Amino acid sequence: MEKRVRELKVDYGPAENIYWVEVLKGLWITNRHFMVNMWRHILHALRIKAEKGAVTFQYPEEHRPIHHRWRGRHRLTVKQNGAMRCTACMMCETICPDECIHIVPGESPDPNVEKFPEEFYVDALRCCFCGLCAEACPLDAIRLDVIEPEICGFTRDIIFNKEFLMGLNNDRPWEEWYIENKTDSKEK
Amino acid sequence: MPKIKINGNEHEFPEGMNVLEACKNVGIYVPHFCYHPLLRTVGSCRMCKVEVSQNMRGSMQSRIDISCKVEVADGMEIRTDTPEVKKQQQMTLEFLLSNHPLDCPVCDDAGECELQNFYFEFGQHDSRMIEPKIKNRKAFDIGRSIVLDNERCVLCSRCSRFLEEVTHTHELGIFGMGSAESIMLKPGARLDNDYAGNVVDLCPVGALTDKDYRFKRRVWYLKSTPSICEHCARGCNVRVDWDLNPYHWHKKTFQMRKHRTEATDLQRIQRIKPRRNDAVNKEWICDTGRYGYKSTDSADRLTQPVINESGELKPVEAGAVIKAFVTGLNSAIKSNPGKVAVVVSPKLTNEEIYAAWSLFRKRLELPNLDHKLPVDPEWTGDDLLKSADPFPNRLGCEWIGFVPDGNGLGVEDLNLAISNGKIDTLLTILADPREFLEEKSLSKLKRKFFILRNLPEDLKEHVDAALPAAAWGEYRGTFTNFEGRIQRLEAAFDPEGEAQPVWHWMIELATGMKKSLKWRKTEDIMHSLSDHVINYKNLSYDSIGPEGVVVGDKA
Amino acid sequence: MDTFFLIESVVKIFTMIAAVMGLATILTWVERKQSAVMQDRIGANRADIFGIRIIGLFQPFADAIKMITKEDYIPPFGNKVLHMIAPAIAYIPVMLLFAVIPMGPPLEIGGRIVNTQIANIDIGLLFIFAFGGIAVYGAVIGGWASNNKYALIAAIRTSAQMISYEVCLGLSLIGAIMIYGTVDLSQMIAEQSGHWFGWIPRWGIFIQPLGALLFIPAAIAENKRIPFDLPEAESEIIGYYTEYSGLKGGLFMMTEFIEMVLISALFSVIFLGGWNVPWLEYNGFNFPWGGTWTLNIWVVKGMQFGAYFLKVAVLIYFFTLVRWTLPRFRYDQVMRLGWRYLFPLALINLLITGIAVVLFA
Amino acid sequence: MAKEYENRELILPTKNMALAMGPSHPAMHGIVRVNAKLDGEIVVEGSVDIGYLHRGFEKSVENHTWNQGIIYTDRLNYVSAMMNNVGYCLAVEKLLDIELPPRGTFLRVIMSELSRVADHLTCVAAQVMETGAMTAFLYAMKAREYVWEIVEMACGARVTTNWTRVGGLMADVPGDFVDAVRERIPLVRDVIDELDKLVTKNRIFGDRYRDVGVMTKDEAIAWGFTGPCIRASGIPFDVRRDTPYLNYDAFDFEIPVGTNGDVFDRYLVRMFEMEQSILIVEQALAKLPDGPVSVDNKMVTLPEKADVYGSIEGLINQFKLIMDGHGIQVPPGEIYQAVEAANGELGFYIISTGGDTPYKCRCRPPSFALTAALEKMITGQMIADVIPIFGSVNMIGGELDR
Amino acid sequence: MTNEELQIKFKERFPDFAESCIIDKGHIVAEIPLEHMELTLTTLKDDSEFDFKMYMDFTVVDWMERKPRFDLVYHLYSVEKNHRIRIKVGITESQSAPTMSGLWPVADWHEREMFDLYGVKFSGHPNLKRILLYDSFKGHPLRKDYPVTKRQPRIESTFPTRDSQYQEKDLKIHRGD
Repeated sequence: MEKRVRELKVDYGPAENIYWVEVLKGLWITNRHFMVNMWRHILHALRIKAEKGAVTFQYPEEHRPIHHRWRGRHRLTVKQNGAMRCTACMMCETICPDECIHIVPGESPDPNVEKFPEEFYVDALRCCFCGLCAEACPLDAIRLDVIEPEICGFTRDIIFNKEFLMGLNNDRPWEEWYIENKTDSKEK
Repeated sequence: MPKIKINGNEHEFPEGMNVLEACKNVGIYVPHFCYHPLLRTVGSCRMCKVEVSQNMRGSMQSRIDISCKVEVADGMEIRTDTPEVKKQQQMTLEFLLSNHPLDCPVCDDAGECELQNFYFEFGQHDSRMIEPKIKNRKAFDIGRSIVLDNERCVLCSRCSRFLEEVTHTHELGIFGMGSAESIMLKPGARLDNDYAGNVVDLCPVGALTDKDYRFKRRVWYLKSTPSICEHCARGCNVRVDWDLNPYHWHKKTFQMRKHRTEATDLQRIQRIKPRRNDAVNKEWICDTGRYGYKSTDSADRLTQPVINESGELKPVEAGAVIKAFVTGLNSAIKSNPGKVAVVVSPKLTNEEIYAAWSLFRKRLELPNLDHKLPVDPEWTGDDLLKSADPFPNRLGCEWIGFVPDGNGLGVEDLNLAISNGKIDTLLTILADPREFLEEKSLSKLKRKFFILRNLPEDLKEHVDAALPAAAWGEYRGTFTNFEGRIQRLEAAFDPEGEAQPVWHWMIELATGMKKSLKWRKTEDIMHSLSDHVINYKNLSYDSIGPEGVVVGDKA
Repeated sequence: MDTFFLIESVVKIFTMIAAVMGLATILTWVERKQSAVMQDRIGANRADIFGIRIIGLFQPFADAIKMITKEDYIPPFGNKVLHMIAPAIAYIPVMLLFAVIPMGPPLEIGGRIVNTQIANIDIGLLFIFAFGGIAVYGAVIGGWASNNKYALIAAIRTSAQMISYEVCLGLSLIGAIMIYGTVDLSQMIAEQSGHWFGWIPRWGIFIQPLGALLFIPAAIAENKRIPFDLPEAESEIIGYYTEYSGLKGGLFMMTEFIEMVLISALFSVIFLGGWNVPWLEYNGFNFPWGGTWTLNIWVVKGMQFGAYFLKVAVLIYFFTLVRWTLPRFRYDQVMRLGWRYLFPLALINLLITGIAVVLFA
Repeated sequence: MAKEYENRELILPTKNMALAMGPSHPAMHGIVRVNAKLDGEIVVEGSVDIGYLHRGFEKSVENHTWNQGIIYTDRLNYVSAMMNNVGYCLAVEKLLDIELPPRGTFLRVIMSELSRVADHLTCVAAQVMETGAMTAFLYAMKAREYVWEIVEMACGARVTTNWTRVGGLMADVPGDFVDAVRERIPLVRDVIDELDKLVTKNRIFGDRYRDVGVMTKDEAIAWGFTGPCIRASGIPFDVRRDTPYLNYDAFDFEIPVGTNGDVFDRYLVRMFEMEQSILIVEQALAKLPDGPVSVDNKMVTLPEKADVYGSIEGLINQFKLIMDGHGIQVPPGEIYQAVEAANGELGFYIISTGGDTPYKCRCRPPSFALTAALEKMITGQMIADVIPIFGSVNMIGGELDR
Repeated sequence: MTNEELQIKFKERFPDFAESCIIDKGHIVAEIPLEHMELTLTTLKDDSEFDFKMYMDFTVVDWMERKPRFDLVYHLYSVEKNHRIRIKVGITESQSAPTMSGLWPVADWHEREMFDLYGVKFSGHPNLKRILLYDSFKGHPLRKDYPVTKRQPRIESTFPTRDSQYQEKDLKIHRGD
């Protein structure tokens, strides 16, 4: 299609030049927002209407609705018998641009499975949550579908290990795991 | 010499060459599984199909044929790019893949697997297989170092041909018919010969895998450096496959956390693979060379200069050890240069030997220099590759002249000389003194200096001062093999800790003794070496090609 | 000086301080909450006592605790003494001004007329001008003593801006003074009671519309709030109190809120009739259409107190609305506005008022 | 302005004051420093320091595979990351000589234009906020949130999108995507209208923005301006029309130009462009075809997950595309691909020497030229003008410093 | 103007390096020897036939083994005529290129950037110093022989008050050893 050009020009007339007209118009907009929101807040507080007067979310109590495609934290999926799906093929480690995944492969104790990861680390602070690992996985073993926005609670030293990444399936809070792990390493 | 046309272009090839090789020579790669240039041609995989047009009974007739079995003939026309050829290759590949298990995630061969490469390059078909795949034996232990997986096998028979034609040991064979056909051990046999590891290299897919490398690292992580095996005088051409990544992870990121501390994780060399050199080792290496890399990162590796302080070895800075070396040697030489013995191992490269020779013979004029370490009685050579001499550079030592002076003492005289008190100072380079000295003469020595790669626990009591030497894979240089062939080895990675190549320590030592050796890198030493030693005349790193050069009176 | 007067004065002083400080504290909450609601947010509501939050009303207390416990940083190369006293210089004159601001209608207690001003002096407005002029020193000295380039620029801007706008502020009120014929604030309110034609309240805004219109920008400029917050201008120069922390920084902020109460009160006193409610007289409502609604005298007084408070509250709401809606001027634009527009307009206003006073008086 | 003070030396001997604004300064976002020499309120001399956010974009991309490079482009202009994704992938696709199926192209257009809306909203909002009007800023942020919700729906993340792949997209958009966009467009429009009413005619804004940071036509060209800034100077240069890419030829939209080249014109251009972008999105939504979003080429696109889990062919394909040294094999060659990003021409100059990693990947950041001209624009202005000028060039640190 | 017309014009105007002017994937590419660079670029800018008034992009390519080692790559654009050209100039490590900051003011920063990242020197540049990296940075990171994993200490503190021991410690922490 042809290139259409439009010249923009805004000239101020006397109404604009005396400040007060446009200032009051602007004030009217913000005032209207205040009044409407206040009304909604009151209705919400009185439990008359469910919607509230603000577009923000009060984070810890109230979570933003997240689309199901959300790329959150990693987890390792398990088979029906509870064993991990991962076979340490290193696809995720290979494609990871941040080198945040480290896998130590080994011979599986299960005779039906040849190879499995003896250790599976995800350095969550290196991770950029690009989702390439889930895309690369040939076995649907790693996913980024844990909807849990916070990753660092009170520390910046977070490396998830295999048990934790699998343990997410039974909803164990990560702090618990972290405290266990931390005391572990202290003793050693 | 027959002239043939390949994809329209005319070329000339020697008589008897097959079409596959001919295509390879002009840069057209024909996919193949079973064909191997060093083995008998069987034509079992049917992958290398090309269109062959030949004058038969007066008219050009074209057919699709396997290129490995067709010899070039005058007037032949080959096409590798017709749709029919493509289709045939694709269909062959589809057949081969129809029963192939979904094993790429666990297969060690993924990344250098010909099935993968050919699928990507020649196949690219969609799967049509809906029947269940045939199950077969998996992860079957067939020998000291080999694991067999029959499901992945494409029955190319390279392995059994190798065992028949090269080693003549006949451990593997093909049994069964139809879909039950599979590679198996012959009854009562186990794949335990000295060259068993080669079947892994030969296997184009992941059916035969190496226990030593099993699940260790993925192939595509490895970086390769060409090198020369140091385990016998043959000087087989090898490739060092190494990866520093897990090493760094464990050293840096995970040292604070619980992690496996097994030595395998900290190994930098992951595996050794042969390089093709028809003049030396064709494409085979023995298992001694293949699995002999582990001392580079073994637990007893000496990574820091150590000095004996009141009966205890303490890691110190290199300067302190050099100083100890210098004062010890100087005082011994001042009293009598004949009281000092220097023994080097013929594992040193030509450059290192020359550096040591320049210091001890040319500058210090010591009479008692020798390299003739006794050969381990357990070592036996064979007529395929393994030489009777387990040292890679004995000829180089002789040529450079690291031998006793006219009336100097050799290694075999040392025991007697020490007990007589004729010798009280010993410097050995890369050699364990207990190989040639008795325990009592070792303890009788006044000064004992060592330059070592590995310091075993039970040698520590005898050490006065020791410098760490770079291990195999950490330095570059040249070896002279038993037939006078000079070959280059390259450094794969930096030396561990404070270790340095021997020539570097020689230069430091010379500086400490005020005898200047002015070299900066191995090229400089090679330069002086070619100037001063007759056999190495006009030699430089560039003139040593990938196959090496034979020099001296052997040429 | 009798005992009653002493008691009365002490009670008034403490009431005033409590009222002003309380109002200023609540204003920090109001400012946050009002801006939040304007901006479709919820606003600060995290501070709680035993889990009770009451829409963030504890936030000012949390702020106070934070300010008290914060490190009181004194820049090492500045003038320490001046740096220390600058917040006080800013804060004290503003507090002093409330001595002449009436809190409500005079009460009759025990037969005595009790004025709700702390000091019922005749020169109320002049007092305000005089002490309001001192407030500029706080900002200037604070900015200068910090030995910070940003603070210095801010200090210079403060002095220029406040001195300029004090002129407009004064001139915009002189019209009202001429009409009321007094500078006593209670007297001015009293002048504004009653109606013209029985319908229109005799508020200052109706006879001094231009004066009121000029008073608002001048007052905001004196208050150093957007759109005249050049001395602060957070995103340009961080403000004259860049180097202040803890309680001293808090005093500067508090001053701002107190000043806002002050100008609201002043505006309602001079232009909105103070505590006057249309048609409300001492005995109740006397509507112009003839109806009356008799009320108890205390109810009337309560309504007048309420009206006064309401006027101040609405003005504060208005000023906050302005502060969060408008951008700030540039330095030269502020000066141009002050000297080229507001100042001549104020003079014209004065001229017209003078003529009118001469003609109709 | 400066004329009024020309003879100051005669009256009072004065010294200029050096003032370092940034990097820790509220308006400098922590990523740039303006070293100003002040004569009173006037900037006599200004210089700009950058590099506080330098991450080695080029070196990183050179050391990663083609698809891994996309995540680094996310971080260039992190407000409209999808446009960077699109630009990079277009360049690589040109080297590979492949063309996207129509649905993929349309989706790229839709998301690019929505990103442009988000970026312009951010720029206008920040510009307004830095002159003191907080409420307008938050209204714009609210609208940007609507856009980012759509972005999240398409790719699962809001800022670091990593949405495109060489030869297609990460995945097709979910089924409710079109409805969601249609639902949010009026909301965004409302906010833009509101912003317009609050700002455009208000004289306080006008005074702050007019005749500030003026770049004439010739200056704008000489300083390499592109995007809204060059259009504000009166030159209708738009990569979407002048060197068309994707299928922008199929859409009808207007190119706004300003008259003075000052901050106010840049604001007007951005406001008008948001309207046009929404128009393009509406046109694209109406025409959005069905079909695949990625090219059907086993050498480039990852196979379907069902194939990977169920057949050896798919598994091999997956492995070959991911393993180091195998991957997507881009033929040797070089390409310069420009796209009209929110700030101007975003060019990717990519050199391939064959193999699975780029040999060189130069990014031509639009902000770079604009920030280079900042020195010129602020000289002679007042210190308070530095802020709107700086806001109007919309310097994004990730893009500037790479 | 179409690419082909521009190519013909370029060849007419600069017959010395006419054969180097090719069309590659829709772009006109021309290679120019270093000594002719200044004159050529000036002509390209000032000649109304070419009218390359806009200095779109400038970068350097490091071809490690090749001689000369670097390529200066200019992308020029004409706003009036809407055409683009890519100019390549080979340069060795020791040579220095003439600065273009006199012709296009924006070249100032572009050249500083390339000096910073590649170490290519520009003669006559008014302010040739590092722009993205800090002054004490050693080496030029975009050269192919600069290892990607190489680490350098951050800016060395110039404050005399700071204890040198702390510096040592900080550096160690940063390096990760």
